[in-house]
Amino acid sequence: MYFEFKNVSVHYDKVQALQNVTLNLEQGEIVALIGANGAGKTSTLRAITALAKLSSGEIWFGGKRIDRLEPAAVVALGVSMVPEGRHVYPFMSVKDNLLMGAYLRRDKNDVKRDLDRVFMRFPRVRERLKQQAGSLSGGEQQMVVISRALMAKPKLLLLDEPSLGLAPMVVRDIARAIVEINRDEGISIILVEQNSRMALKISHRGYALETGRIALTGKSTDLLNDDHIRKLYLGA
Amino acid sequence: MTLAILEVQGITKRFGGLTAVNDVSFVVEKEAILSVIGPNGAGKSTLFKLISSFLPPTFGQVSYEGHRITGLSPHEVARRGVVRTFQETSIFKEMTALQNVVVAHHLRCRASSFGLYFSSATARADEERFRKSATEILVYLGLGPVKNALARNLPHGHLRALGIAVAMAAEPKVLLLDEPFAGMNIEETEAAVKLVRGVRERGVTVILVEHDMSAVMRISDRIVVLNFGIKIAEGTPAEIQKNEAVIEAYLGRADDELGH
Amino acid sequence: MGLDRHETARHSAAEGAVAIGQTDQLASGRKLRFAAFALIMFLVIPILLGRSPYFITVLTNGAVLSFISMGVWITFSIGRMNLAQGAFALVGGYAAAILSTRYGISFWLCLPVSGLVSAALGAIIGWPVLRLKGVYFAMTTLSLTEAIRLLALNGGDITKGATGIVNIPRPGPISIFGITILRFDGANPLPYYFLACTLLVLGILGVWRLSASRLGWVFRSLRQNEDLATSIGINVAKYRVMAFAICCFMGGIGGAFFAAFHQNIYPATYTIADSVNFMLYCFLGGLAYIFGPAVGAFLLVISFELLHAVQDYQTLIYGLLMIACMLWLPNGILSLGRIHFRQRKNLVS
Amino acid sequence: MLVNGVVLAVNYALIALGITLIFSIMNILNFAHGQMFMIGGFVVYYLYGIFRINYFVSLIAVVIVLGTIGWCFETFFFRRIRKIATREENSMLLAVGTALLLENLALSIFGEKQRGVPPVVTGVFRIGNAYLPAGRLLVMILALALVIGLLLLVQYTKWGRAMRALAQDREVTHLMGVNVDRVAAYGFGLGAALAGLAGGLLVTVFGVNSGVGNVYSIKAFIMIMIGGAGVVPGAILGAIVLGFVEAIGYQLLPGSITYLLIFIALIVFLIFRPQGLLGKPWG
Repeated sequence: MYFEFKNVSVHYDKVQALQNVTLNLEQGEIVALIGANGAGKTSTLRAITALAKLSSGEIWFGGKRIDRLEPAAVVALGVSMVPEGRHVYPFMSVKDNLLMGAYLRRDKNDVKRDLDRVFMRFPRVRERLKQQAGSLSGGEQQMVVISRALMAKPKLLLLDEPSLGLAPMVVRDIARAIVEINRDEGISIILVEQNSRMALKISHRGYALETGRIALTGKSTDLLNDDHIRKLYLGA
Repeated sequence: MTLAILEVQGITKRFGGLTAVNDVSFVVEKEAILSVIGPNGAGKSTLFKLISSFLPPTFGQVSYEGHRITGLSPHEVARRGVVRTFQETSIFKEMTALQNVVVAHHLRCRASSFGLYFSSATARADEERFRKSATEILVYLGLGPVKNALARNLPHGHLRALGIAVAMAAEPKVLLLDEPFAGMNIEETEAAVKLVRGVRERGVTVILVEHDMSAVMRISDRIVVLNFGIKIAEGTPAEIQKNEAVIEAYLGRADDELGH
Repeated sequence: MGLDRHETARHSAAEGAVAIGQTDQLASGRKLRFAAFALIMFLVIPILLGRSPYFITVLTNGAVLSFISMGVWITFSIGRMNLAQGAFALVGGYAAAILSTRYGISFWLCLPVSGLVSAALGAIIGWPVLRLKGVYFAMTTLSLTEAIRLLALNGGDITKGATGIVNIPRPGPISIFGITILRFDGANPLPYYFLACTLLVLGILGVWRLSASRLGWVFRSLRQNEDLATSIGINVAKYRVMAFAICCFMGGIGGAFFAAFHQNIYPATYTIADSVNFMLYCFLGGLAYIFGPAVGAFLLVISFELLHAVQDYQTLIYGLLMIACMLWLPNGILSLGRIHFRQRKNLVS
Repeated sequence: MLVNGVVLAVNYALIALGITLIFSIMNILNFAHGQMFMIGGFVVYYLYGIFRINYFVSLIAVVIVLGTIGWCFETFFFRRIRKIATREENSMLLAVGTALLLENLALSIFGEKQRGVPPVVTGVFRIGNAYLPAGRLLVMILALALVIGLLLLVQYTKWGRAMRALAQDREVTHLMGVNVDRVAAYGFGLGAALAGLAGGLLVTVFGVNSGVGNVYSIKAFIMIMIGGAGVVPGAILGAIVLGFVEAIGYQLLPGSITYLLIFIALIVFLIFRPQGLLGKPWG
């Protein structure tokens, strides 16, 4: 298994955020995590990037156990996370933002090549290169944040609510970009979304989390037709 | 129009070179539910701050029951009956749910500061009343069982409701709700929608900012759409869904092809 | 730490039940404890130590420093770290000194007037300055301590510059039905001690009352979320100025007491170090407890008197203590006795 | 007078940049900044003034000594507080504690006497009607070079970028693979070294004694309040304003009155502009 969560539990203070969560991902897959706020989606991502400590369980990535590493070491292994809420560095230029994404990389020419690739994917980012990132619109910021994560040359990309607070039409642009990144560059993606319909449409498999546990899992196409899911998350 | 309770007239807010809200006007009718929608950064939150006087506008004004409230200090605006809630969960974290709501009855205090300090008969009677009324509000919003729990330990859904309870304690005539349904699944949203309708049943006019389109379409009497600080449309949910400008700028065309 | 915070939280919930005025079982426990404290201060200590002017003086210092620190504690309750209390003690001290030396006004009138002068000045300065929060407020108040010192230094004939005001008259005797009960002369510090204890006891009672009343809850609400407080119609500016003025009042009274006690006052009587110390007492005792400032002040004042050898290194030890306190006991000494003192808890971070 | 203003302004800029660096990266107000300045002065006094070691070597020693102190403070004290603290005041009080600690250590080790050092260079330049001693010119040039060097470092190096990133968003910076603890410790060390360097430069002009710590801390606070806390251009602007006001004030009035007026002006200023000249509104 390329990436695996084995019986992971996470506590903040005394509150249990994750309870014996087991999930996995094959190389090249997009896996969606859906569920209400507080269900443990973000905690799952934070556990992967070592921003949250596990109280029990193991996390494996590419044949290595990563749950005891420092955040920087996890990033170095090729895990890149786009946190919720478009955290650009608001007072830095877009270019500096992108270069921060490549912080751990030494080969300058390689970084330059990747910059060009990012510009091909998001021409808008190139247009805004010299601007302070904080002055960009919501959709543009989301593109910058995803580009910044790509600059780290990740093998596994974690996206936390990329559609949050974006106009529905921008959401579609972002969704398309996610599909393309996965298809063109072969990057595996874990996608956390409130917008369950969009998430299940673009992912291969999905997990529904409820109060820190996995409530349901399966192929996304199946989940889209599941009665429970429809009632709880799709409102059909 | 005779029933207008709140009127926003040509309000504009500039931060340095950036115009966050640009010449926005609309009227809110008494006991209506009006939603403000638009992408993040479209100026919705700024508009809320302008209405509740947390920010002074660059131009324009807000009238409430025919009187200008722009320029008053925010607590004064609350005193008149225009009360806002905050995005996320803004409550007094280190107090119990009950204490939160009791404190929020402040506007109804009849005792002076000295009376409060020396616990005069008026002050004691006030507190007695507040505790009753707070309990009633909490029960109404379904928080009865957790009223003695410390706010910081409450789960997310309860915090949202508590935020509304705190605002309700201030006896608003106009309640401004900032993203009341964010982070809820369909089921929870349904409950919250009922709750907001219940608030309106009590004679409160509700203005809300929200991203959840389906909830907005269900709950609103009218919708105002902002984009880059400009009002691009206003109307009933049915009108908004058909409005070309809104589709162009915000909703987008019907489902494009997505997925694999 | 997580565990610790939850504990604190639960107790504050219990506290709330008392404060909003219910069954007074807990409150009566506190009253008993408080009565015991007053009894010790007024009877047991004078009987045991009454013959040692030295110890009595030390305790007098401790009591009044506690009183002054309680003001700082109140500003903490609205969420501001106040580093200006030294300044207001200085203002109170000078007010008392000037009124009594120039105009011959009795100490007994000077004492409350000095408090009011400080409070008035505090309200005027506090109005703009209290808009600042966190480190900004701390920076500004620290500068204020220095500014008031400079003001005293440059006050010309009014403050007498660096030479300060000396020969401040002692308080007049207190008599009831013509019988003199307390005579404030140089020989015996005991009358001063009684006065200091009275201040302290009144101070604790006053702060206690405040803390339990709606005002206390309003202050707490400011600390936790000023915007929310505004949105429910609380006049935030008014209440934070009120809290600050009460704090300055206590500083002024304390300053006036020391001016009469030492019979002198100089610009350097209260410096930044004193402002910092007042705050340290609060932290050391514990910000969540009304008794916190008193416990912190007495503990440090007494232990330094007992440890003559290290007195030269007082600030060094204070510095180390402050660091240690923050690193290992961030909720203060009283948090150690959480179970026993739980009822005293009134404010939680 | 104006020349003095310039000399003061550039040195103050070093102080203000140091405290701003620490403040923006770690959100800690370094109350011990003035004490670090003072220690910088004493290091130069002993190495250059007493042991006759080359002035520039002494300045390098200042960087090492203060950098180590700053690094230790962050590594042993503030890092732990950030993890356990429940309220903002904890780190503030800790910072005050470090100030007391340094102040008293200095008092015990160096004594209370005012110390001066022999001039590094002699001679006087004449600019129009003003005379500029070469010593002051040297201090000015060095300080200016350091300020420019620092700005370049922060703006254009990878490490500087990481520091700016850390100042804006700690958690995301973790996710970029930055060893945040290490960058923070170096940042604190750098900020401390800047304070020390300013001390090491100004000791040649004003001398040093162990009581100047709080004075310079307060000066640093005034500067960042004028300019707007946590903003680099604000720090520089604050330094320029304070440097010139001080130089002009000292010429016309006794020192303590100058400062009294500065304080009064500051409070009045804060009524109208609580966020400083270039700062963002303080939340």
